Amino acid sequence: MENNGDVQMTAENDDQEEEEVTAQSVLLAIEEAWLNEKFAPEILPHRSDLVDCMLQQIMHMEENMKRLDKEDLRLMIHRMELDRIKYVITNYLRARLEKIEKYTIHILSQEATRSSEECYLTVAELQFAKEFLTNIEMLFKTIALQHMPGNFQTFEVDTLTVKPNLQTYVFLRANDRINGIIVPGSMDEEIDLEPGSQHIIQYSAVADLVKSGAVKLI
Amino acid sequence: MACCQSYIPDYFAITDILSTEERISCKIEVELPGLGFLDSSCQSENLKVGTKVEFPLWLAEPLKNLQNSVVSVDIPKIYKEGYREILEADAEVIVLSKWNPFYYELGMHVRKFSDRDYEIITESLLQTFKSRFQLVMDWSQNAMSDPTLSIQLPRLERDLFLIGQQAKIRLVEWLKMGTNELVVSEITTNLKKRKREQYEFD
Amino acid sequence: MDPCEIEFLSEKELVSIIPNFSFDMIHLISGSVGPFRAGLPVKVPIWLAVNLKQQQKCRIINQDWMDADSLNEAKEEEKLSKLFTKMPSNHYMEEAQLLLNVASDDISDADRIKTAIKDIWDIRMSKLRTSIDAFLKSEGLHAKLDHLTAMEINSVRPLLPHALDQMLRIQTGGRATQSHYSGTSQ
Amino acid sequence: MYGRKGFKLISELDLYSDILPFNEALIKEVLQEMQSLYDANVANSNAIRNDNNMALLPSVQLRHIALKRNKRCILAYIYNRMRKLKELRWELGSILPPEINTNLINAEVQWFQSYNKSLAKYMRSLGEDHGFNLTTNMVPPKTLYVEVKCVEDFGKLELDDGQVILLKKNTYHLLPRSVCEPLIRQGILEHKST
Repeated sequence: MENNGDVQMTAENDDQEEEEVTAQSVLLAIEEAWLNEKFAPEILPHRSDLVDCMLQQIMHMEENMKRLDKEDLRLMIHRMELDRIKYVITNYLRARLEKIEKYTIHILSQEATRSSEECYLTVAELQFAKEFLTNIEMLFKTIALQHMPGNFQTFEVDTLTVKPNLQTYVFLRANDRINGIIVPGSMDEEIDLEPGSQHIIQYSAVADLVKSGAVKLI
Repeated sequence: MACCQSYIPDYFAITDILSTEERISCKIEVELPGLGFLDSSCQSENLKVGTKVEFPLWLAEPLKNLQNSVVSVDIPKIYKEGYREILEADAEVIVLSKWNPFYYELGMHVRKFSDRDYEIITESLLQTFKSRFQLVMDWSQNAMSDPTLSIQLPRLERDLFLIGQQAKIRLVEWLKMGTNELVVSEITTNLKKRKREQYEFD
Repeated sequence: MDPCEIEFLSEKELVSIIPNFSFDMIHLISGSVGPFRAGLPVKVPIWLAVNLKQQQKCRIINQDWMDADSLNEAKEEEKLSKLFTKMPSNHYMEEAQLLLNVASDDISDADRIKTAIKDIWDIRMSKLRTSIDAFLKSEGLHAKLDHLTAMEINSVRPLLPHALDQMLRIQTGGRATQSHYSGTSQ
Repeated sequence: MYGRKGFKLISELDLYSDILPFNEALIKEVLQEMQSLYDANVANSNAIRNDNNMALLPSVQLRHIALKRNKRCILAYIYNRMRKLKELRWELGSILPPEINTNLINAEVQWFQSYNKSLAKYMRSLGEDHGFNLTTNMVPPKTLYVEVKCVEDFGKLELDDGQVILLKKNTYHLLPRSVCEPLIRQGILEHKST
């Protein structure tokens, strides 16, 4: 009971010792996922494992806080921290929704090629994406498409696809040492990244490294 | 907004639709029956071979790209040698938006009309952008810059200027005030402003 | 990113406070803080320090590096160096801003510290502008940004990456992207 | 020239950042242009097929390009209005102010409601179906409570702890930040910085 042991003094010491111990590392991982999502042009593999775990922590904590006296110093401090964590989660999930809304067709068609273990969207995000597409199609049809002549009535999925620009420049910091990244656009220039070093480069050169956690976007 | 991606044309892009409305001088290479009226000076029913017309880019480019080109196009003079030389000499002093408000966008399209000039126009656009960037950056870093400055810049530079200026204003505010204040949405502010204006009219 | 978001990130950094109350260790999700003993220094995240200070529950001890003389030395070094020198903290500007705003009564020499940090910031910002222009003119495809701090990097965003993106569009004709939607082809 | 009216639709979006009244008249004109282009092409295509009159083909191709252009302008007009409407959902909440509502046509109102529904469903699903609200905590938190001035009569407001307060014009309150955030965005409260 590492994270909420203080309020636990009156509560039973229940479940999942292991999970509790890593609450801090889960939070750090969410913060990194948040910044990566914010700066990456494409949608990244979802981290609902982290989000669900942290939302559970929050609920747990809020439950325990109810037992505290209104004047208890801990109440203020826990609330402040929860607000900070909620802000990160809100911002992270919203960045994902924005990409889903902008690149709906592209994301859905990519997602269709992935197996359930390697999918990038959560079940709820996938549902949201599908509904978003249906709603746009409905909007286009009702206002315009049904009034257009002949084959111009079709909702041409390919033409309407908006794709993220993977060549966009991003800032990053290396977590690990990485050798031999080929600089896009160069003849065959290679660079090495020292741990902790900071760079600006095209996203496409480091997309895999962002996903594997070898670098983080800043 | 959580994401702030740079401009790249897509089907719904306003900038792309606006810039492809720019006119291009074309010569008709294949007779177009029943379309004589597209040339206002033309009396006949058909648009005859050899007629000079000004077509919007969205029309001129695909017509030229048809298997047997229906039109031949003339690269606008602002991308030709004489004008390129002016830019080489002193790109910063030119009011580029007067040459064309979509100077770069249009340039990126018309260079495709000529294999011979593709590289030269690309190089000219790139050098022009590079030599003017300092100016765009300096203007945007001066949060108090004259708002009319942006009118002097073609769209691509103007967008950079505005986004740079916006970031700069935020930074200056932060440096001054430190902690942030919760603020009213810009949309709400506009709505209220409009309401007031309405009252004043009444 | 908005500067207040960078400030948010900086609030995770630790700072020493001297509480005027006593309390056992508090187990937060982000790690434990305390125990607090009245009159004894203890390290806490800046967000907590600022809030305790606002409630008059503590004094803030300024960061080791917040010393006017050594900052003025650093300033001279920054002036002489062509490259960016290493800063004592990746969030020096935000930390200074936060702590000096809320605890100027706790920090001796606050005005001199403020001035020195502002000078260093200004020198570095003007260096940054020059190097951006040089980087762009060189048509560089990659740059190392060692010793640039979080707020400094953020200050060139989105202008620098967007400008590079547009240069790339000009160079490649957006072939790699989606120019075929430009309404003119097909 | 073909496509001028479609272009006008898009310039309107470019000139004004607000949501203007839906330009039904202009949309109708663009649709009419599409219809006449289409009719001309059907007639020409028949002539090509029946009389093998290949000379008509270039004109058919030209009109086809113009048809696609018009379609693009109309869809881009609808799409970009939808984007602005979407922003409003995040800024002002699920109920639009009447000034905006009167500028929308029925299909847009329908879209807005569907979007609200999808979003609500998504938010309810978060945290293993316990739900998580994404429309509060949108700015980095600073303090738990903020001092606010009420600038518009709002009425009763219930706080998380069950306490009910009355928000009357020109009254001052110390309220939890998360409660104030949306009301400040909507211009009902004003943040008094200390």
